[in-house]
Amino acid sequence: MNNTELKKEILRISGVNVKKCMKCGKCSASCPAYDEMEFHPHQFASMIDNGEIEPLLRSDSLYRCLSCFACMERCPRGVEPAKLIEAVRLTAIRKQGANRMTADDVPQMLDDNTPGQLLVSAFRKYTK
Amino acid sequence: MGVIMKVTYFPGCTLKNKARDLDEYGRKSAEVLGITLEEPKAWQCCGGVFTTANDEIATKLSSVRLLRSAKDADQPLVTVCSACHNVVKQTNHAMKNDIVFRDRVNRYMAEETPYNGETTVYHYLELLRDVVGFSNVAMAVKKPLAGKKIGAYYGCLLLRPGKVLGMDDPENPRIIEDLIVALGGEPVIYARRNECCGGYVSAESPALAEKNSGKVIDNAAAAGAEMLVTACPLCKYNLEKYSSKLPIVYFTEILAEALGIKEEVNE
Amino acid sequence: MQRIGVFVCWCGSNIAGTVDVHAVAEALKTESGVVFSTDYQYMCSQAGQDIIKNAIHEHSLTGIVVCSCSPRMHEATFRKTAAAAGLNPYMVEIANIREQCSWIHKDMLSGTEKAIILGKAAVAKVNLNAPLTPGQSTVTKRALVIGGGIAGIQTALDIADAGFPVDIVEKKPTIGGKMAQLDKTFPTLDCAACILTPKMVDAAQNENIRIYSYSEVTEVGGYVGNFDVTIKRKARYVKEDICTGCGLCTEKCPQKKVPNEFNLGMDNRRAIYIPFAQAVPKVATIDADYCTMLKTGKCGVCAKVCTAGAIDYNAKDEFVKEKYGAIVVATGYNPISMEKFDEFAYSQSKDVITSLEFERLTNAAGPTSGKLLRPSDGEHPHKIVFVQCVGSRCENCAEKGKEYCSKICCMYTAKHAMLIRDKYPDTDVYVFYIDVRTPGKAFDEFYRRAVEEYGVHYIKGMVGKVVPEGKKLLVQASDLINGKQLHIDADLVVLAAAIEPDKSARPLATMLTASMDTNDFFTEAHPKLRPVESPTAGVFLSGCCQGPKDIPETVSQASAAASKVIGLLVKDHLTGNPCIAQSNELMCNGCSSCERVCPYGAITYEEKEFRMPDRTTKLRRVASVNPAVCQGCGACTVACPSGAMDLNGFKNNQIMAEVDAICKM
Amino acid sequence: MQTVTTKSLCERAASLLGEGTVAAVLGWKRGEFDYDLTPAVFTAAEELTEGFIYNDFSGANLSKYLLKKTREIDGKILVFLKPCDTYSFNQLLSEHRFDREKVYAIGIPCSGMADIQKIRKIVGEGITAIEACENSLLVHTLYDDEPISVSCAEVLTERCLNCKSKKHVAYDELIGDEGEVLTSNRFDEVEKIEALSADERFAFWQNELSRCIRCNACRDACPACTCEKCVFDNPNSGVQSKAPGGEFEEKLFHIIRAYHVAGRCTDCGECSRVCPQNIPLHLLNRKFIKDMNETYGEYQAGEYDNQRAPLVNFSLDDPEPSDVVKGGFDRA
Amino acid sequence: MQDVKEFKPVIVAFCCNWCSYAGADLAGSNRLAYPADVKIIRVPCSCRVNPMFILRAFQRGADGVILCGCHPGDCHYSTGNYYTRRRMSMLFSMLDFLGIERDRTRVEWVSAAEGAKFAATMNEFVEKVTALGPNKRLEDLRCKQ
Repeated sequence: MNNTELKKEILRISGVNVKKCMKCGKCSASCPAYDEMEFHPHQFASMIDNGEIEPLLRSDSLYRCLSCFACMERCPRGVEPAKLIEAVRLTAIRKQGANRMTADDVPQMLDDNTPGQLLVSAFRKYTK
Repeated sequence: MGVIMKVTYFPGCTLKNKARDLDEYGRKSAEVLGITLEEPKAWQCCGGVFTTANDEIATKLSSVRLLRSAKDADQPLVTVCSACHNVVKQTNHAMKNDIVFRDRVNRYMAEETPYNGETTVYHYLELLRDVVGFSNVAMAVKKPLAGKKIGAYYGCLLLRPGKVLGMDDPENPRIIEDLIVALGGEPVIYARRNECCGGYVSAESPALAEKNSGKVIDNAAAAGAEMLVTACPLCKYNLEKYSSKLPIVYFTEILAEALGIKEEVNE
Repeated sequence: MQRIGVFVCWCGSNIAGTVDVHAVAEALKTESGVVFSTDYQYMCSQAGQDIIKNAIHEHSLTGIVVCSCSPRMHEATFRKTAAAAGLNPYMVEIANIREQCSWIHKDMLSGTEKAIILGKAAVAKVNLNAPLTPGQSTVTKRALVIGGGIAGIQTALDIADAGFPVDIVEKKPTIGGKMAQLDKTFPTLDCAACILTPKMVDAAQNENIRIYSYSEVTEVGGYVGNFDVTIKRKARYVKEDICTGCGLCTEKCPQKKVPNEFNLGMDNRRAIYIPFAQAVPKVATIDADYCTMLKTGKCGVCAKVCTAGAIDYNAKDEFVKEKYGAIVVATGYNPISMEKFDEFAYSQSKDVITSLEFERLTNAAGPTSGKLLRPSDGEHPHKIVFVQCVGSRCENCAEKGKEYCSKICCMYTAKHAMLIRDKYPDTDVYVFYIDVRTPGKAFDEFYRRAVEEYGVHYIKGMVGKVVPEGKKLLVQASDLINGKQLHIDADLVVLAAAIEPDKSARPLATMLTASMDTNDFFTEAHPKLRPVESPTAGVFLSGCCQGPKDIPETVSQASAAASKVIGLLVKDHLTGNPCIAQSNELMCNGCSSCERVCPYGAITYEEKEFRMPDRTTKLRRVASVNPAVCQGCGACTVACPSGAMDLNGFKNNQIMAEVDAICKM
Repeated sequence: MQTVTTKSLCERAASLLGEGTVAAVLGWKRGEFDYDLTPAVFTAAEELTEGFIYNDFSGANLSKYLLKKTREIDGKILVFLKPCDTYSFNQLLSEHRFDREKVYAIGIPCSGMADIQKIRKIVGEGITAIEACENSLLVHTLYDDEPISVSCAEVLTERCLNCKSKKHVAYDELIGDEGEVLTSNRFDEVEKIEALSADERFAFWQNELSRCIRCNACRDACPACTCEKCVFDNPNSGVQSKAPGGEFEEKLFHIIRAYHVAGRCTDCGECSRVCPQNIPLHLLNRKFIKDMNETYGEYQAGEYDNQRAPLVNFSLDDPEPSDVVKGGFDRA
Repeated sequence: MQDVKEFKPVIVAFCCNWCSYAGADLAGSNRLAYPADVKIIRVPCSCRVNPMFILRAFQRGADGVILCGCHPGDCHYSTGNYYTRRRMSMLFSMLDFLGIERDRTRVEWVSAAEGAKFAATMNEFVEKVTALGPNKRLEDLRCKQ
């Protein structure tokens, strides 16, 4: 896929209209994972709009987003950056062999109290 | 209190093992409050997180099946785990409002009648507030949590996206605080009560979870909380793992305690 | 039979570019009644109008069709032209072949074809036109201004200055409005009170101005030049004409715990109070919600201490009925509630305040006597964060914020920041902004001074979360220029809350039948050309009720509204719109259907004598239309089954003639 | 048969005439046959005994005649009103169409009117006389020696089968017992047509309306059609027409007529009763009534004096036309 | 002979003076094209439109009739369009009852600011009417040339 098609695909599956963004940065101001991320929520909106998607696809930022929806909730323009990040992440892990996490990774994550919820959620986010 | 409502109750996977407390205290309390929880015969894990991509069908089917079983039983669906609540309610919202998604799911499932989001989904807290009523909960209290300073920890999944979940004001929620008041406790408001603990990312980046959870607990402690209550097993796990400053319990536990049935459950 | 002249305008190439104007003129020549047809480059020009005038004389025309731009543009022009040539102006019809033809169609063929049909329809209508004479109504030479803020005061002063009596109705106990609460004003930093209070005194002393304070408009009837208004004078339990404003009662009143709305609840007042020292009228008011005497019948301290004997616990609301020729709406604005924006912790910390609260905190007459102190602990803040656009420019959250820019926040925040840095150089000031909007005379220079001379930290980005922790407010925000998430431990956070029209505006608009936009701002008759008039004749707009504006703009608009009112009140008579309903008494059944749908109450019934076929006379009930009240909507004409009710200028047979002309291919 | 007799009504009318309470009586009299009764004015007791009849053929709604007669006759007029006629009476009153002071209204019970077409279908042609018995009619014909008995229920008119009310909503005096408002299935026929496809509906009405001969009987009998000058008679209205003028003309006439009486029509059924071509015109009126009931709430014209009819009323949250036509009655 | 190849419908649009006519003007000022088949008749308010006018248009050969007025709540005469809404709901439902195609009639609220909506509405309406073909069910053969 070239950039235009990739952009179209991401906008389609996210259902987001990035043109509504007024570049206020409130999403990134709200983001609890900001420091862990190379690209921040507002950059997802603007880079996708610009068609710069490859750097996003390669970035670990995709796996640091907590899906806590704070950016969505506080965006004054209804842009929903979390949906954009999800769409890019899926575009990345839907590729053959691109799973972020495998069953082999599980044992080291476990301790006595690890809830099943953690594993299930992580698999949903990191694996296709 | 007589039976006021029968509901379909979805415990979810974690409540069957690590979060047994959340489930058992919830069940017993419901009984006391006149709510009959009926667990569907067969249910699957909700998936833990809702995938917002609107072309994702498979990951949402288990929730749709669950919603359908509640519809067939003509009962509202009640969840108690924040994550299940989030996934099931968002899925129901999509089934109700996203026509393309709904049609694809219905075609895929090929059931006799389509499911169009008819089921009402309640979080257990909403059930207490909107069906039982906090004033009735207060009347059923046997052992008030007198003077206990309790911080409600909502996290992210219980409230957001606010428009879809429609549970409470996502920036200034009151529902757990109101419950604490009903149970005779003293709620402690602190700003980070709706900030994420680190969620599933703790699988990959414990540092992030540690930082976030720490901030939440510090903020609550600074505001004078003596304990935190939550509705989410993952929140409880993260908060407990990264700080021992405050005890973390499920809201159903303080409910059971105030209703005077905590010991009964533990017997 | 009419003698109709057709005049096809080229509008330069605007029409002639896609419509063959000669062909149109030619085609219309053969229409019934047409005796003259021509085309010209600019019909609206003097030369074009002369062509029409000459043709009226030369061909003894009885009707005119101008094929040109929209009638909304030049119908009035051509009616005047016709009148100048001795023809009744209502014998003119316009075929809109520009906006509704040449501008939207690309090829000459279809454009010309359509223009001809539109011309034919106009000709068909004119064939059935009849000369109309507008009715006249008198003008009550008194104006009503609703709202006593700076907008209302300025409007009233200007109207009074022209010699017309004017009443101000203000719902609060004093006039002055929001401006009375402000400390300094941008961009000159004059003290608000210093420039406002003299105007308030002027208004009080002007013999042409009557101030109904603590009053509300409850009913509006009538029409331009002749409004009937009912004003409710709320019981203030103090006789206005007797109270001297000495203030003794407000010192002695034992009920001390009433939140002081003038200071936005940041301190308390008594149950009997005078809002502020310069209040006009300077008269005490008893707050019935808190007064122990009114609630329990036990107390009466204020009556005991009042030497003038002004206290009247038995006062009741009074209703005053008054006639006005014009009404000016100046209901102003309020900051929106911050309740739904608790990511900024407004409800959680006293040290998160709105900008209007900040004005009170820095005002010498405010709760801290002008010392900048934190509301929570009275300590001097050393780090202050300003957040712009809170609730403004919100797209998805209609129930939460507003879609529009509130316009004044950028400037007042620059003012606040500058004042802090001037008075307290040890205090750090951060302003988080999305854009800094400073269009206005000396506005951008003002903002730049805040940055360059006063060292205010302007940071592009929004605040995402404010966490009160200990004595600090942890502000988490974006710094978009540096690509960082900032964490500032502030002592005070000031929110630039969006502004919205006062809640009283919506019911008032209904009473006035004045239209509003979706945000409850009053709509102007034309956004550019008639910005201070409402589409409802005789209703004018002043200040923020029409849209967010700052003080200079408000005062300009207030004076503009006043000049429009004066222009109306100097007239002895108003010429009405002759295109109004008329009932044919011979056909009228007297069934009341028309009366039921008339929004103006313009239709009444009378018993009239009619000759029966057998030469006897019988009384019959028939409708009659008050021409001064009817606005010509035509609702009655359709409610009438017999067709007895018809609308002049848009008669049944005229509209059907147009239909026929359009449909006959 | 009717529960009150011609004789008892005659007597009451005669006494009111005699004591001078009323100057004239509006009732029914025999036409050429027993079954073609027509409205008539009686001014003396002898005229009453001679001509006045109230039987199963007194279908004509007399309320409309009050318009003209109250203007023509000085003094009060006695009018006999069946339950359904009283609704028209009220409706006309709320439209100020006659002076209530000039009318003395007597409500009389009605057990339903007989349809001569239905009788003809049973007994054939050549009817000479009809006698009323308890629950049946004895029909004499030219061809039969013995009268043929038909049951009243069997030959009830269409409108009486769906009688909406046996209750009088206005009167000065009541003879006989008061009845009740009934629940009827009067919209069933409308629903049947609604259930057809657009093509079938068009074909149905094309067939019905093309029989119209523009005799104006429907309009002239209709108690809601009381205009001083009907638009169809008015040369200035642009729609004047007095003769059948093709398919469109009939549709225009009947749509406009139904529209003009919408909200004012009490569903008395006179239009269909008097139509010589047996066009079910009442269905057009009932369609409007049904739509208005479903969209704007139940409304019965004439039920009370001075009601505000749906089409001269509104509410802020009325549905849009697209929703009314698409949503409410979608059959696609 | 009817041109079978290209059917150009006749569309009558009644526009209220205050909102929709101004909206149509705005569409013109912004050069937003819609088919020339649409011919506008200016009325003071949508409530001036008598059902008779609509039937008349069909009689004389119109293929579609559209009524445009101010949005409910914004009527210049405050209540006119509320009556329009009821009247046209009832009339259109009756036409539907008689088997007349639903898409030949329409009511749309267009404000003075909605030039784009006006053009879009007209384009859509013309498209629908064109798809229906010539009006046969409400035509008056005597009015055909």
